[in-house]
Amino acid sequence: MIGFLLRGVLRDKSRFLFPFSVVTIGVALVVSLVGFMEGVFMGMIDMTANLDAGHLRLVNKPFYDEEHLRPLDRSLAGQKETRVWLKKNSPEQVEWFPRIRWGAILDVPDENGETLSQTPVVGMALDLKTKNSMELKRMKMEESLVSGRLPESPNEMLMGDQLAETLGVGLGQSVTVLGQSFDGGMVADNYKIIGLVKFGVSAMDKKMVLIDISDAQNSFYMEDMITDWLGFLPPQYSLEEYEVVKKDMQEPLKRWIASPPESWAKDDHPLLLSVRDQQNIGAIADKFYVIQSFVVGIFTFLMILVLWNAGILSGIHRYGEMGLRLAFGEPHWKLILTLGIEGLMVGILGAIAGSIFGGAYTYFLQEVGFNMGDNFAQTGMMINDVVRARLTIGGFVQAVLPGIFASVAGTLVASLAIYKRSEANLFRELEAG
Amino acid sequence: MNWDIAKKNFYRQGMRAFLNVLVTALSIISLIFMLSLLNGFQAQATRNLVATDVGGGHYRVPGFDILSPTEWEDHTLKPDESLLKLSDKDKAEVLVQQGQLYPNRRLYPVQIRGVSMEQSLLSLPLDNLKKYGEQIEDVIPGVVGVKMARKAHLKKGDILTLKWRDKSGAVDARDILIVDVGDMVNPRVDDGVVWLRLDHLRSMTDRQGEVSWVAVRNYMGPIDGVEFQTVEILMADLLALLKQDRMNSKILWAILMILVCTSVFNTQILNIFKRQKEVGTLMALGMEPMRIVRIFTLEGALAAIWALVIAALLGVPFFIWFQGVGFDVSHLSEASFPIRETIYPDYQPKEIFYSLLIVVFLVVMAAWLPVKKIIRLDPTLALRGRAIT
Amino acid sequence: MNKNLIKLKHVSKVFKVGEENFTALHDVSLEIDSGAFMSFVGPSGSGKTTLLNLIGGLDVPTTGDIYFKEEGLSSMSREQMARYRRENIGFIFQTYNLLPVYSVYENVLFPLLLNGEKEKDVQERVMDIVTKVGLESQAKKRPSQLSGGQCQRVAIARALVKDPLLILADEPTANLDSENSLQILELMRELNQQYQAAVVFSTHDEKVTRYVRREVKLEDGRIVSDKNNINGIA
Amino acid sequence: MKAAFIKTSVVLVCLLTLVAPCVAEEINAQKLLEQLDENLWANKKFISGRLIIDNGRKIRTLTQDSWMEGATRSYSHYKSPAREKGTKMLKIGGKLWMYTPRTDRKILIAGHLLRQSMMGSDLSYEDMMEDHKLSHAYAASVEKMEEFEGVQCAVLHLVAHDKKTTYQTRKAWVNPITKIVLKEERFAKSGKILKRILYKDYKKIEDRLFPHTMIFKDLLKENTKTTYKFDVIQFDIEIPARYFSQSILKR
Repeated sequence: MIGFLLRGVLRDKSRFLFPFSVVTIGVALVVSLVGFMEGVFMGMIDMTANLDAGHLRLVNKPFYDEEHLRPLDRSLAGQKETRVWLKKNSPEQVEWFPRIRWGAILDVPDENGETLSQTPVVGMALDLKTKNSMELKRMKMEESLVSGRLPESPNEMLMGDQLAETLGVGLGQSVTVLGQSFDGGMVADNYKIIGLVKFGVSAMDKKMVLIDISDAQNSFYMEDMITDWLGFLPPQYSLEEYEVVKKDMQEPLKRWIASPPESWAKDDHPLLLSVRDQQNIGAIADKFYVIQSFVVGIFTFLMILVLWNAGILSGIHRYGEMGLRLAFGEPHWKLILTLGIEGLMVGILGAIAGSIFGGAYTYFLQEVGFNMGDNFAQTGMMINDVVRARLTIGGFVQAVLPGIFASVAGTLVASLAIYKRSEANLFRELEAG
Repeated sequence: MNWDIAKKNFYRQGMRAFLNVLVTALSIISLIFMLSLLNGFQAQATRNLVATDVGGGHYRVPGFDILSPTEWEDHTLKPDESLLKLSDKDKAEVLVQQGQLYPNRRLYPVQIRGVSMEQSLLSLPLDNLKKYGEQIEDVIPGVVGVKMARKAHLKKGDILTLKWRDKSGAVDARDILIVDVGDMVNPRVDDGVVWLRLDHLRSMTDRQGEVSWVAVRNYMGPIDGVEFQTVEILMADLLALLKQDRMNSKILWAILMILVCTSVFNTQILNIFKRQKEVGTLMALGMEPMRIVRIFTLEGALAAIWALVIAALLGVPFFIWFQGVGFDVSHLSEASFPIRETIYPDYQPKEIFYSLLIVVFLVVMAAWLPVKKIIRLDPTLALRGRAIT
Repeated sequence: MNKNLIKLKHVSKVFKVGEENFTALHDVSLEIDSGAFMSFVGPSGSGKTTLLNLIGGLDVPTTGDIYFKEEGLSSMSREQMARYRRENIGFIFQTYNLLPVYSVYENVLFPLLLNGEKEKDVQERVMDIVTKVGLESQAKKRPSQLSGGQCQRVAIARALVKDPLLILADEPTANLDSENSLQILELMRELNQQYQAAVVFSTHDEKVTRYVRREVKLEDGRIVSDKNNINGIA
Repeated sequence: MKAAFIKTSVVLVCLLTLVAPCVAEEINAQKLLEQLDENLWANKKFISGRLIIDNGRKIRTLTQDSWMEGATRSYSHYKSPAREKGTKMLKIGGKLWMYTPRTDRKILIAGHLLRQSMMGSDLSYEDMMEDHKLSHAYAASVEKMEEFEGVQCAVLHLVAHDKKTTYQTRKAWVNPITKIVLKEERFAKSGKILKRILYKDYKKIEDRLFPHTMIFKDLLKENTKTTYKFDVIQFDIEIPARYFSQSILKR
């Protein structure tokens, strides 16, 4: 029966093509739309998470309180022990990466090694040397590299391209980091600029340098110490799920603090934060989802409307057929049932096609993005210059379900018109048509 | 008569016509809303920036860069006479210096910003500073913003040490009394900023008569020794961001309009399909095909016209209500936007007019495209309902 | 009177059906006088509807010429054709083809408005003719509320109201029962006499042929006979 | 390096040593300062000492050798801990350079960097950069007599002549009998106290009483202090000329 119906549906252009294309377009639009909105929003969240906040973040409270100073003397000791603890007390999907946020003065020498200029920089240290590490992927290191390469040897540095331009330094040049070590001692260490990066985040491209975490620990004398642990969940986890993980970890954390490792200073007190807790992302996220569901709602509504029209249209095309089938003795309800099934089939086919088109387009936007660089060049905010869409399961669900529903609902609403017609009328129209 | 027949036909569609209208109306409302909210946002952000910092632009000491604190001390001067003779409501002298605050005896680098107490160009919550005299008594009165107070754990009445350098480079430090924690509205003059009386800051740093910039109400033309920075330059980052937001919301809206137009287009196709006999009849009665197209287009356009009416009926009360309630964006002020807790949409008649024009145009186009083929319709086939299949 | 209203000279009409050509009319020449009351008779597919459509300016011949009062229709633009129909021709269809959104009165009024009349100027005239077709009491009803016979009366009124020189009626009685058919024919005869409008039917209805004064028989697109009907009731 | 602290202390110590015969009744503070400078800065000195820096969370100890000539030249060489070993600081006139073997570079300490804490201590690089004789930089007067750690001290009030002098006022607690300084305070222009230095463990070296411990405290910060202990002090030694040339700033 289904196969029979399907054959009918596929052969009849007017019965199939129009509603099919409407569902396809509708689903494709919603997939792209949700992808676009998610992309803009999650792009911001992820940018913040990847570069700065993590999905989860374990940080020493004394450090967090004075983050603006980047007080390395408030770092958390016991890196190895902490790693073990984190592994043990968090779900296994969470990957933890150590980071060091530091700040220092960068001394640029002239060709004689005399100080040419000095400028304060913001520094981040992370694992840059493990090939193909998630950390590199997360930071999109390879893609962000404008020239040069990633660090391989000790004391190699990546520099924001705009910063390099301001300082007038280039690849291969050696610069000296002047700062304070963990215990307040003086740090002076040479780094060779081996790569220029452009994250598209002006705040970073203008101010930031990146070094490997082992180099940082070496330079700043932070043996077995870091300032931050960033925890990342796989992409399919939502913002809400970060909260759950965070909540589940609070109890063990309390116990841990109650009997702290020996390496900790007496006022050390690790805090566990989620990305929501930082930079007010929680409130922004809440509002975003309200707006998103509102937009998707309007879309679904519109799609039903369009499909309703399409249903009526195909219904009219088929008055004759309907009359004939009624004449053959098919009851009304069965007629409507088959129409419903046809609607479902068109809906499913349309949803598949729409998912493919919308998905492909969204994928394209996700991979390529479209550059709004000029607008952001000077904003200095944590927003990416390139807006990318994001393909999510949620996006498909939000598009496919309404698409199929709209198709069925549209057909059924339209079929009510047929239901109301008498056999005789349908027959006459069969003759006339 | 075209109008009459179009109208009657339009109403005959019943529910579907209404839903088309409703959706179009909602699209119109959402467009106006989005744009107005952004306007409101921009207007408020601009107003706040202008009111707290930018004024009508700055006459700045050349080379002064707010992002290079270590160089602030090297970029001050005594402003030109022509600036000084401006009235206090047309100018505000501002001196910015680097300092170190010691809340809980931990170092906190701050921007010390002195502004003249007489000025009324900038509106800042510095009333409590005005009560103090020109001479510094035993403590320096200072005001910090809410955000700064939270970050540095300060409250009204706190006394803590402020350290700075005077013009000669001598180190100086005194106790500062937080006489008020004010709502600065603009995070840029809140975060990491300690506000002092200009006369106090000048005497503290031994910079009598000096400024980092003079904010003015109106551009005065070029003045020797200082360079003018326009409001646009001073607000460049915010304006760029808003441009981005506008673009994003336009993309959303464009997609929405595509669907609206698809719906109207689709309705029209249905219309001519269902009514081709009628079209044939009208032709037989001697109506010119162009006129039939006009009627059908008009029918489709009625969706737009009614949408305008519905949008007005639903939208106006909504907008009025919203104007009273506002949109809570307290989260944004955390994220360094110069915005208060609530923004109110700013409805701009011209913009709304153009938006409506676009909507009507698009809908009319969507109504016209499918019916324009009526011109080429064979009346004999149309009469038999076989012209379009 | 008796002057040629319509003149067809060697008119042929060829339709493309799929890949093949179908000749609906073969070299038809014919004249229709003012005030005629005549019919085209023939089996289904004999070309009578095509002939009516050509005369009515709804279609154009493949070859040959049609003249309306010596004026060639083939040289007219679409707009001029529309004007020609509007001013001179009244159509009556088998399926009535009333405008569903309008009342009886409005449907009849419609052609006058198309001709640029003001409603208040012609109100009386419209009501007159509505009364004449016996629908005075139904004037405010919509077509969907009327019976078939009543609908056809409206169509007649609509065709007549603008005082056309020619009324083309394509199987006007096909959808009606005998009684209604007779009433309609009777009505048309009366009106033909009263208004002096030529009426051309296409039909295969015996009842109709009994009424007309002239009967043109068509077969396979050719005129096979053209004779005056001295027995015609008219 | 450490020249500054030493200088300050030595100035005061020498001052006291010299003026000791004059006794306490009629102390000409300004004259004492001048005599002190004359005596002090003529000297070439060598000091080997330990710098103990307590930042409130951790205590670090650095050892260094310093050579000084007058007020304007000094050269310090760090010997431990391992990571500071080989770090050199050279002051010539108004300029300060640092050399670290790790970077193998000489870095000019200037501008903003000068105000930063030196080696995490309670002293800034700027504190070290003082190159004025005290008697030139300050006008001295006896403020009062006050007991400090059981000793009746003259409290000298020093006021800077030049507005550019970092600390516009200082106070020194001087034992008028032993002619040693026990405590010094440095003030902001406003008179707010910023730093306190305690001088302890006075021992006699070549007829001079010289402190072997100095404790510096930045009073704006909490729980921090820097202790300087002198293990070897030599006066009037020969200093190789290359010590005060930039060429020393290499491995």
